[in-house]
Amino acid sequence: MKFGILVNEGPFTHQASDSAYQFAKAAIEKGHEVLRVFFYYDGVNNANKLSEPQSDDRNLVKLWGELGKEHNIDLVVCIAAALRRGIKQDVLADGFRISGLGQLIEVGIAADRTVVFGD
Amino acid sequence: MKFGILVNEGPFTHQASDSAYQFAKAAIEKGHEVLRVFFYYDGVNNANKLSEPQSDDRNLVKLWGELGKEHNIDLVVCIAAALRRGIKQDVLADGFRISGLGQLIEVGIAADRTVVFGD
Amino acid sequence: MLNLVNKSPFERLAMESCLRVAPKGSAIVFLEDGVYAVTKGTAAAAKIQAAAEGSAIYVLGPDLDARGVDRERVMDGVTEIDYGGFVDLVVEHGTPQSWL
Amino acid sequence: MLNLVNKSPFERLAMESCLRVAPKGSAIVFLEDGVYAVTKGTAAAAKIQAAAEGSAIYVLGPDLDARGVDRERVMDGVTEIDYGGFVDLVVEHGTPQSWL
Amino acid sequence: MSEEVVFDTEGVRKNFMFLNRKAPYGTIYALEILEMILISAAFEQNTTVAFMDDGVYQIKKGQNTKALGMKNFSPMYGVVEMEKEDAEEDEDVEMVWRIVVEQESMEARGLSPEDLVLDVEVLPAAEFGALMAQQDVILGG
Amino acid sequence: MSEEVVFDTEGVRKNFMFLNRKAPYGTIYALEILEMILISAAFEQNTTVAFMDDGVYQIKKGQNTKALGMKNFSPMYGVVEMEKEDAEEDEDVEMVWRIVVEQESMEARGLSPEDLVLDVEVLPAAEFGALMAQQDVILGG
Repeated sequence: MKFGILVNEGPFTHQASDSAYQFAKAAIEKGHEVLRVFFYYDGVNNANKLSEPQSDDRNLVKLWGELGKEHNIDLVVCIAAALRRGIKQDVLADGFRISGLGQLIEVGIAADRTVVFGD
Repeated sequence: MKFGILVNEGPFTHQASDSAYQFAKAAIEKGHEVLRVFFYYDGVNNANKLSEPQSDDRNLVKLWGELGKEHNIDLVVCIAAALRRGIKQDVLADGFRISGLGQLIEVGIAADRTVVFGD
Repeated sequence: MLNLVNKSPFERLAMESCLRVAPKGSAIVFLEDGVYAVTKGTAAAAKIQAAAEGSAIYVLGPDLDARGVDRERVMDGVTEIDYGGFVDLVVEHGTPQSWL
Repeated sequence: MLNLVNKSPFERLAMESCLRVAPKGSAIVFLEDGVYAVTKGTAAAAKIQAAAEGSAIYVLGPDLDARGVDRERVMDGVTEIDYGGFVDLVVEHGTPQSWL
Repeated sequence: MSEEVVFDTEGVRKNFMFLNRKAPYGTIYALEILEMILISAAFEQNTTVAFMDDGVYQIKKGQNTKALGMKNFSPMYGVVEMEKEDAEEDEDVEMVWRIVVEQESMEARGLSPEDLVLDVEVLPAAEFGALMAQQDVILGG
Repeated sequence: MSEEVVFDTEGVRKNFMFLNRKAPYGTIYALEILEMILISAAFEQNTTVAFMDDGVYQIKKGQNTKALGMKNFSPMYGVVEMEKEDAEEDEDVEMVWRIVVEQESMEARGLSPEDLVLDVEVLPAAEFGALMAQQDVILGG
């Protein structure tokens, strides 16, 4: 099956990004395809390459980037939400791209299931 | 009276930063002194100079910076919380500084009242 | 102790915790989404009315305005304040506690 | 429709909204802080037990582990799943609804 | 930046629900879902804009954010109503737009349809839930 | 970056309460308040580490975050207990440390003191509230 995923919250503050990551990984392991992960609201903060968690904690920005690259997942950060929150090209981590909200609706149409993770 | 203020949430997503700003402004208008505003948790995102809200909306990063400068308020971003969330010197807005959690305890001791704004 | 409640009573149980724990007669300020607590005719109204006996209840006017709460829908006995009044309450009542 | 509940029933009313609105017999997955809902002997237990009649109730095991919930405290009739099982449920039950 | 990816969605019409459950201004969800709804119109999908729980407060009349300095997005719901009218009038496209409110949520808050800036269908919880069960995609925050 | 500002806090001892009301892992508040508490110890203030509502879950025994890949901060509460013991043993400093749990919150969750990683004082709501009323600073998230 084809999945779309919406991530509503930034890394660390809420578990939403962790749960979405674990879900995406499990879906791929089950042989499904994750077409796109769309980062909206504070979710845009998952793409901040300056994020530097403690050495004994997970690094969600890196984990998303690697998962995206390895499994050809389109990682899209909403431009409107990102501008407000100061996530711009200068700080955009590898593997992410910035685009419009239409990309969320598009994956909703293209995917068999769209799953939302938030607070 | 001397006030300390703790801001727990980033700009826009929750009203916490707005309420804290309005409170600080009103306290100053009443003749009180705001010693320090400490930005913790997602509150560190209030110091991201790349933030660019829509033209018909308020710009909290700028508003805080201006209030701080005009009234000599120490605007401190917690380094541990900021590292996790990718708020570093490169993106730090004018008027803010990055320092340790001790600065929160210190203002709690020095101020007559410490007020917390969060989610 | 001055209690600050910024959560809607229909979404979270923060107000219940405040009412359970705060010493009788403590003042409560409702702000942000908390202001819905002091509107008349809601499913939460009886609980607030009971709490209001013996406590001073305040509500932040700018937050009522933003949410379009007409003043005739604000419960009797609730005092409306602006940010300046909010500052005065923190000065008078001592340590504020935010029920986040 | 597959209902996803990630909020503690002691902090927010998301679960109540889910139980009020979701069609009878809808499956519910409890995850993140939502997993506390399916623990025995709590003030919320009776409500979940009632909902469990006729609904399939699932709980995410990794979230139970993180929070130190011993398995003998999980209510009878609740099925534990891992992330793979979570994916299977989304495939089987159709459109997921996250009660945020 | 990664390269653009396009999916083929030609001729597909799904049922989208935008579910509003949070109060306005205390959090940004109301505003950012509204931005989502307005963008979605271009995709000509069957659309239900739904309000339940504190989301009903989003469409309360008389919002005035001047003293807060926040953006008052209440007038933007007028555009949602226009999109709905456009969808109804367009004979070339078989697209359904609905604006619904859950009755129990509205009544628990002491509100009635006259308090709201939008013309809404008021649905009891069971009907509201049945409508949710017909959706292909439910987006919220 | 703005210049450092220092306030004179010499010889001042206040009552600080760190109030934990949120469950662990679902949000970061539990971990970041804990970091706050550990830093605060150096300031030699009277300290109450308090747990109520879902905050009681923070100190539930047996936490294991391996499958989530998140940091398990449960062992760090041991440091809080050490700080409390240090405060009690230090005869040069008149400093009080307490670790308290609100009884009603604990019982509503079906928990008892044996379930917790810390030795705690269990206080009924009224006493817990009276203790809050004695604080100069209450910090939480």
